[in-house]
Amino acid sequence: GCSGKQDTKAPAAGNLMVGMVTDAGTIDDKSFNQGTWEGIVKAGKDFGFTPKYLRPNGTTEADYDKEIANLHDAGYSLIITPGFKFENSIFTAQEKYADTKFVLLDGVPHPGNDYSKVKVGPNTVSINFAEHEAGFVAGVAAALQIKTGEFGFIGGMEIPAVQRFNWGFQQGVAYANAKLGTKITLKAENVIYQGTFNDVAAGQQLAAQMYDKGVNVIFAAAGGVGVGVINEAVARTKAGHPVWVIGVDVDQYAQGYYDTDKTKSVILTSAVKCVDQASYDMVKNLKEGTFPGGKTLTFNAKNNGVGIPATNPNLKEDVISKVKEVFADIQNGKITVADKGDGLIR
Amino acid sequence: MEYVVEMRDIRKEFVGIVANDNITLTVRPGEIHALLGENGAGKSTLMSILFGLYQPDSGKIFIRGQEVKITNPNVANELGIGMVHQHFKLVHNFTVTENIILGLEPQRFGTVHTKAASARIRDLSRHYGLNVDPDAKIEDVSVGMQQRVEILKMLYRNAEVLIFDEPTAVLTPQEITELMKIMKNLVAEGKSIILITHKLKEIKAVADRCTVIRRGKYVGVVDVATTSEQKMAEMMVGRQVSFTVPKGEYRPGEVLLKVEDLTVLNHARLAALKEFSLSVHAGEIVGVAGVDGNGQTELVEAITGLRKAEAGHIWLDGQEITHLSVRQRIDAGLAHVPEDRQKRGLVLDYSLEDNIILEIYGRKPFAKRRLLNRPAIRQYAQEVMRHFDVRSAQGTVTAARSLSGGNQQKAIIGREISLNPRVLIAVQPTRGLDVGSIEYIHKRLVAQRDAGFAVLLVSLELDEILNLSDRIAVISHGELIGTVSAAETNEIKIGLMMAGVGKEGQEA
Amino acid sequence: MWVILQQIAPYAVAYMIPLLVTALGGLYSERSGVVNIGLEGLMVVGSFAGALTIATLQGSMPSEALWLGLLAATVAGALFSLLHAFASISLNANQVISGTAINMIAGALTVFIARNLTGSGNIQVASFTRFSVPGLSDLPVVGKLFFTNTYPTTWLVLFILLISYYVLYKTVFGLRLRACGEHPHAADAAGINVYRIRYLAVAISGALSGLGGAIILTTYSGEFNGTVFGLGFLALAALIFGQWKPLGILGATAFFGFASTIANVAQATPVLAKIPGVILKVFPYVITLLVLVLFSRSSQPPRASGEPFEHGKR
Amino acid sequence: MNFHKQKEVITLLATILLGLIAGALFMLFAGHDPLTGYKFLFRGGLMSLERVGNTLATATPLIFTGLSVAFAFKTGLFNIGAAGQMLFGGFCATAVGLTLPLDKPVLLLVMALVAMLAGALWAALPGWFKARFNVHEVVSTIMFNWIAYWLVYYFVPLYFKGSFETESRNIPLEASLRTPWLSQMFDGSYINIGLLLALAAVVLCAFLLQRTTLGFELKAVGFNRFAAEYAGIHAGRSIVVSMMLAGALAGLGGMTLYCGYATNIQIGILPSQGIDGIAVALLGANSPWGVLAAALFFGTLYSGKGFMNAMTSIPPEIADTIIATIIYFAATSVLIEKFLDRLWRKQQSKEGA
Ligand SMILES: Nc1ncnc2c1ncn2[C@@H]1O[C@H](COP(=O)(O)OP(=O)(O)OP(=O)(O)O)[C@@H](O)[C@H]1O
Ligand SMILES: Nc1ncnc2c1ncn2[C@@H]1O[C@H](COP(=O)(O)OP(=O)(O)OP(=O)(O)O)[C@@H](O)[C@H]1O
Ligand SMILES: [Mg+2]
Ligand SMILES: [Mg+2]
Repeated sequence: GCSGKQDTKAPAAGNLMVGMVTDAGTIDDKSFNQGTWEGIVKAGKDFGFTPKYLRPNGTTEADYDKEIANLHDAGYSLIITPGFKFENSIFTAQEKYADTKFVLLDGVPHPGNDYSKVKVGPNTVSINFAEHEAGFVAGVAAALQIKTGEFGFIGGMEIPAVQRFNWGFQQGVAYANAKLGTKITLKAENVIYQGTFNDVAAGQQLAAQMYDKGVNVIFAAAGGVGVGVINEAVARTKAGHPVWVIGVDVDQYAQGYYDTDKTKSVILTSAVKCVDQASYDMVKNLKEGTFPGGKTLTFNAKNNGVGIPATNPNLKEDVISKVKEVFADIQNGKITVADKGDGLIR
Repeated sequence: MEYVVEMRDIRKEFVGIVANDNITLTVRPGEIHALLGENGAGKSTLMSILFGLYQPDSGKIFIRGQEVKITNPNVANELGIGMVHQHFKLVHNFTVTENIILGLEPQRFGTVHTKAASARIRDLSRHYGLNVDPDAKIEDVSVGMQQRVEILKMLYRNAEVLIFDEPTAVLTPQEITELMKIMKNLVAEGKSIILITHKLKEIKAVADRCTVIRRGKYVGVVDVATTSEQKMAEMMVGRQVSFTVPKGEYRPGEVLLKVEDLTVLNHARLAALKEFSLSVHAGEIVGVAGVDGNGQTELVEAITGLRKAEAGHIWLDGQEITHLSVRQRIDAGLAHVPEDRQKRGLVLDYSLEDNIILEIYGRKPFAKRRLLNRPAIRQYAQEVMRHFDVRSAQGTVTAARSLSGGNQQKAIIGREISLNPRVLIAVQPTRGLDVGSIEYIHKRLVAQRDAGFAVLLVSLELDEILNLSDRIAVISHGELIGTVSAAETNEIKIGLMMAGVGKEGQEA
Repeated sequence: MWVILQQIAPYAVAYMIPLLVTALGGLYSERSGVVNIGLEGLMVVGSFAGALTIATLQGSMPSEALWLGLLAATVAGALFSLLHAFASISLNANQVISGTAINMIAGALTVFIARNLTGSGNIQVASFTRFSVPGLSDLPVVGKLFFTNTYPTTWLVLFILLISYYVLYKTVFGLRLRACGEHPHAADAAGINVYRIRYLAVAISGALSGLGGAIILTTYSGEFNGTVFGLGFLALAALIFGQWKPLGILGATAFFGFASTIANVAQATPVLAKIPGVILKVFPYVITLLVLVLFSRSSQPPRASGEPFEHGKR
Repeated sequence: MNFHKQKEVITLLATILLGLIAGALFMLFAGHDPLTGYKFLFRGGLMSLERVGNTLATATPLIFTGLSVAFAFKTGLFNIGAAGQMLFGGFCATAVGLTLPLDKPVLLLVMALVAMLAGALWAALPGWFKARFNVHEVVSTIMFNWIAYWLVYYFVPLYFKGSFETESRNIPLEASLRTPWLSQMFDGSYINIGLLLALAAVVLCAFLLQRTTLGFELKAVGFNRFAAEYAGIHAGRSIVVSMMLAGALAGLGGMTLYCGYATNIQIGILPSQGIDGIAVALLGANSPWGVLAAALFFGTLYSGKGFMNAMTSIPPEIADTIIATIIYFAATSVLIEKFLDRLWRKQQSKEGA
């Protein structure tokens, strides 16, 4: 999990102005936007400022530009934007507003479609996540817990971050089968991108199809579609046919409660990327004068920037300790997880 | 109790117009009381007040001697007043029974209990000789039958005072006779009837007394038996009326409009006009007589191009126009005064001038290269308005909507005649107009004939047909029953033919 | 194919039910002579009121909260629809415009309030538990199709369908309501208060739409976020597709339910995966258009639907 | 100005004022200061040249969809399908822009033509269904919206995939409606020559409706289809033509959205400007100039609300709420008119006395 050194409390001083522009979806999407925002909110508590988020009118570059300009004109000095869709906007904004700091999560600033002209300005930090490593670990953990069974994957739209989760997941399952003695099948027909991040009904229907065909565990990296998947799993588990979901982005355990006491959940584990950690760290760095402007950071296993939550009642002790070993192997380079889909299903 | 209904000094004002100006009406028990007045005189308004649809601004109403406030139709019902409206108020896809019980439905466990009701309706129908099937759907029965449903509606509600608002306008002479018999039955049973009609003959035939109103004002009440038709007409209009129009000599020329074996389908895709043939010569007015809904609309729409001809041919001035568009027919010399001036004849939201060029806006000089030429349009419109005495508040830019009915109709007639048509089709050209306007429009139609053009006159008013036409074609159930010379026929003969009896006397 | 149908049936039904109840709402309104294009907005209002109620109560009374949420949604929908009723019945405003305004107000206002209450536009709530109807679910054929994995709300809505059929065609209120939609002046002359009937009908349409929105919330969506994904408009289409008749609407919504579910799960179903996704996705819309093209000529919308009524005018 | 014209303008202003007052009440209820809110709302839309440019750019597609809806309305049709028409038109324009290697002026011309044709096609079918088969255009245009949505959804990744599955490649500079001179004039705003097209469209629509025989025919059909048919105007054809013109306007609006305001086309989104166009048309009383004014007003609100949100804690949805309330007041403007009538009559009787 995200186990950075969050306990260092800086003295509340100065008025830090930190703002965020959300990507498509709302601030409490239980994943990307929310994670980023929670990091900022926590920083706000720790460092004594009131953060602000703006939700753009649409998802075009112009809409993003507008909200960035609004935050800038309102005096915000650090603007955090989650999502590759901000790449072009940050590319222009970092020059236009040289007095403002930018953090771009999940992308690199560049003009148009031209990735040969990537430029991270001196006032910008670009942060990427090794989602494939998170997917890998989650895959291994789930495989170890289930041992024999069938897995599935439901993605939202086919964008790089989601793809990397998927690819890592497939490698993780394969690794567990090959090296750890599990017998998990992952059929091509059960690896699916639903195509939106908000069609709850479709998420539920797809999940139902997979569960009906004998899938026990679905890895849902799909925003609102994932909500549908979890709803379906909860419904089935409540009805006495337990099935599992692997959550995404943040620890989604609390999304999957199926008992009235809210202790038991269908979330077997979650493939976590520490966006909250990333946004928190950047605020902290700025506060402390160590803002790594101009750098491209990668949050991966090595720096504990991705992984699975440290605890989950659904995972047995031995599974957890075994996963720890695997995770360590990734950290020390014994296992490398490819961030490409070559040779994999989709 | 001298009067069952007593309306004293009733006044009702609508925005800008006093529809009833201190009118008094008294009805005795067991009498048929006629209410006579021009169109727009305020008859329907007065009856709507009696029936509770409107509230009078001032005046008093007594029913059986008791002063009452009739705040809505339910109160009227309770007082035993029923009304058959000028336009039937029947739900087309309900059964007869459902229509009759609407508003006071018998219930059982919350459901509508139609069985008992339809039995009672059957009884009533038999008792008064109405011959109505309680389970038939309204859309499936004839207009005459619908009227009898309206009558049953009143009887079902135990009405003692029955109001008939122009009940005969939609009936054949035979159905009218039938209706009068029914009315007599009703008064014989002790009911009282208020009868609105424009037809003096009908008043003469059934009514005991007659109240005359003019332009919203009370003129007087007369004993029908001792008053002549001429006298009543003068009371109604306020001056001497001539019932005839001076016409030039009848000198028919070449055939200008020829219809041959025309078959036309109606909305329900049934043949509404069956192998119909007719020709109209230059210099003559041919009247088409028939009960409403017997194929007149389809005939006119087929000739004007608004409806497809299923079979048969139409010639205009020697040119076959069967498959031409509406516009091409207009350009070929056809003009049409439509039946419903507000639905078809005018774009009410357009100005008067735009309405006057409604068919010719694309012609020079009104348009050049598809751009409208306002000055030319305005000048033309002014001329038409001057010629045809169209009066409006703001000249040519007045919205057609704000014109009075008569002026609307005059504008249409002016527009059509100004097209210089070879053939003019006029459908119900004087419906809803007062006598002055009627006289004027009749003169214009005759002038068109005298100038050597053809006029096809379709009307439900037999008097109008008989007065204006040179020849009369009678239509029934979509078939031509026969064509007769106006000079050699009369209302009774035509009426028989309208009922489908051929001119030779046999069933057609 | 049969297996697929069996598998998707519960989900197709779950998708269809909110559509069905909303279209039934539209039926009341249109049959009384008022076009209600604001169904979408009324569903949003229902979803919002339901979410708010459930979120507030689910801590203290978890078992009743959901039902109270549905109740709140019904009431809220009915109240909100009075805006439409006022404009289109009392003021004789253009009914389509008024309905559009309803849609816009609902979308904006609910999210505005939600934002003020929760800081974001979303409210998440628990869902109903599915169950298989004891006994019936073992029936051959239909058991698996219709009695397995059902939501309680499904039976509620089917019950409403039955009641609606009864109300519209058997009761005094239904007779009067239909008369108002066909010939309000006839109803007026029969002493029926056309305004009152129409107000009631619009309020019922609001109540049922609100319920529809809340059913989406408490079955498959689980959160309020200011939209019902265009289902209100689809319900309107189903109403016309279903020829303004309860059973027709049942058929139309069932068609939408199954067609869209098939399109959604096609990817995960080898037989269907061969068909290009775009074809499956546009299928329901194209079929609807086809059906409308085939039947609109002969279709009989309530005659006075969309026409303002003025007491006493002839 | 006669009383009726005056009444129209006063009603419009009163409607807006009431909407703003309602918005203020909502703000008060939610515990915010409305004056501050409005101050920042309008400053957000107008306080700098760049922001004015952005406001104009935001208004540009709204002018088109507003005209589209208004035009159809004039002829008695309710075009709820502007969204689909603009999506399809914009998609086809983008496709051309990404495919044809032409010089900027020629390319833009071709794209505009294609956008109009595509939008026209997308509206012509519902129009034809209405004219020929009596299919209600509200339902059919909604269906066409979704069909356009799914076509774009599948064809963009298939043929024009950009960096990601979810969007097309960025259009080249030659295919963009943005021009350096205009952007510079407005301090680097993303205003584009779509605005000029929109202004031209306003003038053309006004001219078409008021001065041409075509406008005469279309309006006649809109006011009274039966009378138009009686006068020899082909009502069915007019309905199709009018829908096509409405669709062409929306299609062109789509081009200004995807090739001017935006730089590529994204899948999975039905442009909100389609529905907003209804609001614009309603507020603008369906007159082209009214549409222009309404679109500029809405543009200001849309473009200013983010700044208000940044400066205060008022949720930006207040702008949508205000717009929605204004539309409701527009729908119920009978009340305002009645009130004005009464005032007028009172005044007259005073003058008479
Ligand atoms: N609701 C109304 N609003 C305004 N004016 C009205 C209304 N109803 C009737 N009028 C006007 O009041 C006058 C009297 O109308 P009314 O219908 O009572 O005449 P009528 O004698 O029944 O005529 P007809 O012979 O045509 O039936 C007419 O000038 C008519 O235009
Ligand atoms: N709906 C209306 N809106 C505005 N003015 C109206 C309306 N109906 C009637 N009027 C006005 O009321 C007056 C009387 O109308 P009505 O149709 O009864 O005329 P009329 O007395 O029958 O005259 P005419 O002999 O021309 O038919 C006219 O001046 C007309 O302009
Ligand atoms: Mg009358
Ligand atoms: Mg008159």
